Amino acid sequence: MILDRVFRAIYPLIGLALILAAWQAYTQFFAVNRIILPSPMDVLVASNDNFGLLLRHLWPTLLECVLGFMLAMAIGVPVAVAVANSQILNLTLYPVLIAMQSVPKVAVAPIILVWFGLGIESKLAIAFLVAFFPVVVDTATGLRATPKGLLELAQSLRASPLQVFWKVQFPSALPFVFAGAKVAVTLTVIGAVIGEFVGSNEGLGNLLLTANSQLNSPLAWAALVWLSLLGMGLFGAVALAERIAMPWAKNGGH
Amino acid sequence: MILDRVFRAIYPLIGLALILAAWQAYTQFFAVNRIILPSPMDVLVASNDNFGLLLRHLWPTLLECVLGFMLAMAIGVPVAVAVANSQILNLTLYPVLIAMQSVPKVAVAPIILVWFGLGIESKLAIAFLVAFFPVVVDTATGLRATPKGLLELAQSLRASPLQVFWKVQFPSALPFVFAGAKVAVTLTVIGAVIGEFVGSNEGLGNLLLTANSQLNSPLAWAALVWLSLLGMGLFGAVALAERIAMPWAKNGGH
Amino acid sequence: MMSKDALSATPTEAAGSNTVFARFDRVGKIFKLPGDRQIDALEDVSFTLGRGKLVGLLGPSGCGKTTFLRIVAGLETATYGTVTIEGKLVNGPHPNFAFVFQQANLMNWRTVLKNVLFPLEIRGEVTRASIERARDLLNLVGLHGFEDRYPSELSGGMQQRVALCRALVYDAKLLLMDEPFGALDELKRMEMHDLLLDIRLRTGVSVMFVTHSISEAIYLSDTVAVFSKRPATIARFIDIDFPYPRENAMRYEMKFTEYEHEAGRALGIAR
Amino acid sequence: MMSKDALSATPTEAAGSNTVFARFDRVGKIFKLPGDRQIDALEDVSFTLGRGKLVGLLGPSGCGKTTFLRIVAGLETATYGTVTIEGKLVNGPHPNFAFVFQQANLMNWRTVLKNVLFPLEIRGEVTRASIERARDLLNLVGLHGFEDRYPSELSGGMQQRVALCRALVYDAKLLLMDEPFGALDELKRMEMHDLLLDIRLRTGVSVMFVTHSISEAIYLSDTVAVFSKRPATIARFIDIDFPYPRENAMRYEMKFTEYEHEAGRALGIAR
Amino acid sequence: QELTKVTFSLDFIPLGRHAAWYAALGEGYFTEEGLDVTIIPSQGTAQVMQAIASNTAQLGFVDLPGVVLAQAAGTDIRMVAVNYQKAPYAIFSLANGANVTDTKQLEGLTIGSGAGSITPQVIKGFMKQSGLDPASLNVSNVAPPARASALLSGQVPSIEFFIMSKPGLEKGAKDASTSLTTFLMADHGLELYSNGIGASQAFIEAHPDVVRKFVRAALRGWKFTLDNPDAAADHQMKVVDGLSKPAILAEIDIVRELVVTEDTKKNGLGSFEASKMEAGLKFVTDNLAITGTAPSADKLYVEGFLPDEPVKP
Ligand SMILES: Nc1ncnc2c1ncn2[C@@H]1O[C@H](COP(=O)(O)OP(=O)(O)OP(=O)(O)O)[C@@H](O)[C@H]1O
Ligand SMILES: Nc1ncnc2c1ncn2[C@@H]1O[C@H](COP(=O)(O)OP(=O)(O)OP(=O)(O)O)[C@@H](O)[C@H]1O
Ligand SMILES: [Mg+2]
Ligand SMILES: [Mg+2]
Repeated sequence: MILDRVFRAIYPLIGLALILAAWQAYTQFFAVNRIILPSPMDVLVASNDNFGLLLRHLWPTLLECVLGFMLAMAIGVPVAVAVANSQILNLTLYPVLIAMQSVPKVAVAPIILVWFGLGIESKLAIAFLVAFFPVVVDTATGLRATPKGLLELAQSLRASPLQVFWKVQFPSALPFVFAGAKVAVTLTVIGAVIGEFVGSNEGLGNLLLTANSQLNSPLAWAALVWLSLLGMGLFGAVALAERIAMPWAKNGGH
Repeated sequence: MILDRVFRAIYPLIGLALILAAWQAYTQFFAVNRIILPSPMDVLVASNDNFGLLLRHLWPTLLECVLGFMLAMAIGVPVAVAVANSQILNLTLYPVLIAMQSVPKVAVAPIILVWFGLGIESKLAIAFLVAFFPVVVDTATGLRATPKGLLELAQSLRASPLQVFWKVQFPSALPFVFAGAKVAVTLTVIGAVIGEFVGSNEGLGNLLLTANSQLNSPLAWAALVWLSLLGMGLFGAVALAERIAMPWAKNGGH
Repeated sequence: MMSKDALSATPTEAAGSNTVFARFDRVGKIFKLPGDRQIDALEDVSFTLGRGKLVGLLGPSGCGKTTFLRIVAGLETATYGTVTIEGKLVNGPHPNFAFVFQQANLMNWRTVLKNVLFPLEIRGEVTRASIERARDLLNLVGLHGFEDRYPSELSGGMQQRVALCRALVYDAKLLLMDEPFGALDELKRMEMHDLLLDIRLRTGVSVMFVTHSISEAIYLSDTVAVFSKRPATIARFIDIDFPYPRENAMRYEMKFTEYEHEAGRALGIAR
Repeated sequence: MMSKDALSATPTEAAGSNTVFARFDRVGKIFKLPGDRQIDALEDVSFTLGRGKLVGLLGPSGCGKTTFLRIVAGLETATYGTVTIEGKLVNGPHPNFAFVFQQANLMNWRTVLKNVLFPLEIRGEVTRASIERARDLLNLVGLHGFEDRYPSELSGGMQQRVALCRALVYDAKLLLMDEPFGALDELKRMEMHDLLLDIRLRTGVSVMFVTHSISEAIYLSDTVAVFSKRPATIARFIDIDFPYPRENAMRYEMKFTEYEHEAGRALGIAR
Repeated sequence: QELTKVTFSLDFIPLGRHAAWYAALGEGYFTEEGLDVTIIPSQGTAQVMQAIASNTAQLGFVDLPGVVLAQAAGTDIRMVAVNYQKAPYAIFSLANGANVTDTKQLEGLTIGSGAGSITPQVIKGFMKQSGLDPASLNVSNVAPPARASALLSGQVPSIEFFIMSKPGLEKGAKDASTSLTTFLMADHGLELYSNGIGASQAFIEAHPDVVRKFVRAALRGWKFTLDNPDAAADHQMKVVDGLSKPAILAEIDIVRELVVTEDTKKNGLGSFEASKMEAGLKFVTDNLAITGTAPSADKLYVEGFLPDEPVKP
């Protein structure tokens, strides 16, 4: 058990170390211009020099991600239930969902700004839009994979649709709900950044854009790295929630 | 059966009609400025006037999507196999994957351009990057959900790892592979557009940007609508492939 | 032999009771297969089940026993014919039913105790007393100490016993069981028999159960119904003329062996 | 009574053969549970299985029969003790095994025929002849016409028969079966008995199978091994002194009833 | 004769303002110089600089502030010709809204601009230069695609764009039954060279003749465009999809204002003066947040690549 925990901490670090090593080697070996790709060292220095700045901009982005994710789950799961249980809703809703999904968010930003203004709402809207689809598709697939026997058991007990959902379909679909949640939570990072691109005065995405416009690549890449770490943290949180929520799946993990 | 097919055609149309109706009502009722949101009628007219143009730009985008999707599947599925079967690889690779996933593609586009040039390769790279993660997460989750008994059956027959994968895990995970594929294929549309934004002379994303820059909203929204339809078409193709690939899942569908 | 049901024009036979609990009238089921093919699973099954009676169903594998039970439970719709329970036409699951499926059908995310409590949760009847009852049942079927284990940690027979407890934990008026003791050793099986008879005596529940064990059917039932090959129809009713409570000793009586032979012949087993 | 195995210091008993096929030496299994708890499933199981012999395993539900069979198959590792097959220590599945699981364990995405052909595909032995053999087997177990159906369209007993065919379709040297006929009616069950004995006669396969039917164990086996309650160890070996091929009539012989009583006593059933 | 392959990066996706480059291509001026030119789009200053630094493009349409920043960031990109003699930074508002017509109105103004743009800093510099308090300007980050909507829907009272967006915005304002007010800072005293042809010092040193030929052909293209906007638009539309001719012509008309000045009438298109370069550098270093060390003025440009015979408009 203890060893297991050590492994869980060590291997991801190895993964990260591998990325860094490849990155350092590449910039060094090809003497890449800093403006195109700064070395990890440059980025580390920039990250250190601007620690306060980055931290200040981390919070709004984190908030957008978390709220956007919660919104995506809160709306995505019920939609998945509707879609999984009714063939008609399934056929009718999917075009709407796909339209929402496959439209480039940057392009619809104007109308989103008009609707939601320049505050956090517009970022939430975009984070939500980006994260929502995988939740629906994965959850719906999971719900549909509920063993027929268990549904019949619930049916034979005349469980209400809500009971069927909460006590049978949902727990049975949990691995897939979590798969959707994992994809979604990393997408909210992208969504938040897009939202900040579109209109915002704070957040790592905003900082990234500012640094980029000043051709301050090390700072821009520092923001990128922080965004990645944010993504990993959020993913890790969901994976942890999964382990806690599914004690019966011993080798659950991600 | 025939009725079923009619339903399958009618309900999505109802869904689309609903979007259009809401859109038309909104623009009409609030007398929205055409630059902010043109009415469906404006867009229809623009789409009709520029039909040849849109069609010409559809092909490169379609190609990018299809190839990017194939790439995402071709690489994502093996990665999922690695990750699902080895806890070590799982822990080591995930940070790398999440880093790739949660970094805003727009921001890393310059280095992608340096690596892949301005041709279709860079767009493929971005479409791939965007689509890849859901394939991995969903497929890995599906593979892990393979009934233990079937794995033991294969084990008792001393099936090779490749046989276990192809004959047991993969078919068993198919619903989830397809869930990942559906999310991925709609994401490739976004990926292709991002790629075209970053550097391209063709494609619907490029056209969208050009129209946008000229504040030619009807044409921009026409491009958006075409992109949505492209997304729906691609999604539909995957859903169809699913129905064909899984004849035993009678009410498979999406 | 059984008394004809006077109410019915078709040759139905009351399963040994004074008041009718359920009536099955020319129940039939045809499964449509792709390509215009079909499987006729049930054909014209007609009889009545008296209140508080215990009917054992025997029949060849694949003849349609499960299908019949599922139609009675409202989980499947008959292609033709009707099922009437307490005077009401069945067209979906109705209250106060309990179904023991052919597979244990446990929720792998719930512990043993929580699996047993599931029906009570659905019915909003989880109380300290009902939890106590669930624990008692688990003890009775020999699963003391396994309350907090997950189904994947149980043997096949243990899972089946959990499923049994789940059906017995609430007061159903009709208990439908599909090969409920199939995975148990003889000793456990006998214990379960006595448990079932005991519960039936105390609660007056009506029971229909499928089994492949002729002696089990005879030991437990008021009436044994033997199904024919597919499409299943009822080949023979055998009223079992032993009094309740039943004793293990009755298994060695001549009459018991005669019943066994009668059922065996109906099943086409030459002895 | 059986001859002691001279090679072993522990009291192992040969399952009735001249040449040894498999040897089990103080096999034990302890399942670790969360929170320092554990389940002792098997304890010191020792005996030898002669080549071409048929051993039936009886025992109370949850005692450890499935666990033992899984250890022999190399699907589970023993906590202590060793399994030796044809002189080789078992530490994983080895070739020429066939396992019939307690659950039918079919692939719902394959048709019945394709499910039966699965082992041949894995072993690269799909030929026109072997497909023919698969079809023949399906006919023998009474599934003619269901070759192209999916498992979800079959009854429980039909699924079990498919699983049986899947194990018989290739030439295994050792056949391990976990309650293979549990879901079949008596007639089908008898047909399966004769099918199994016939195959054993033709191929010389060694067989170990778990059953809860005392008479089935006696009818089929060279030796019946009765397991004790959990932790399972072997409570009793019963050599069955009937010649092969066996006749249905033997079921009514006095000796058969005596064996039944002996096994019943070992299982703790008072008759 | 073998043509030399050269890639030229625009500062943005191809729009009417870029007609001249396509005119040079279409009229065969580049071919006449022995060059095979590919024009690639980009998404702003940063990307042009990255394209040049990575040799994805050898030449680019770079702006002076961008060059200062790029050199501070460690590249050696310099300008060899200046096309936009006046900075195109404009502030748009609605006549019935903020209606910015005077520099003083910038004080306390809220403006929709981009975090991805240096313009806000230029505006602040301009305010300082004009004796106003730059801190009083409120900048709201609104991405370019959303900016017109933000103005027209009243989310922000003013926005910042290149002056070339004027025709499109005017149309939008008319739809909203109001009219657009345009405030071009260059008309109110902002002295800042903007875009021109740039390349890395390494390339300039290695291939001076290529640079010279490119500049000469490009300037001819500019002259052709100023003289024959219609034909230039046709050239561009042949290569670039999705552009409407009226839009191109409108942009060419606007660009004319930036390109044709007293200086260029005298010294020819693309010409520049060291003193103005120095003033530009000072403006940038004073007002833009620069990481790294700013270059000296003489490093911003290289003289001697303009045609011997000035191409006068
Ligand atoms: N994976 C596991 N984790 C923990 N305990 C287990 C596990 N598998 C089996 N057990 C325990 O081991 C014991 C023996 O189980 P096994 O399945 O071998 O019984 P069995 O003899 O086959 O019973 P049955 O006749 O009911 O199938 C049981 O008490 C069971 O709870
Ligand atoms: N969903 C289905 N689709 C098609 N055919 C089905 C379906 N369910 C059952 N059948 C067919 O109906 C027949 C009766 O099945 P049923 O499960 O009722 O048999 P059973 O009497 O319970 O058999 P067993 O004793 O083996 O469990 C079988 O031939 C089976 O193939
Ligand atoms: Mg059945
Ligand atoms: Mg078992």
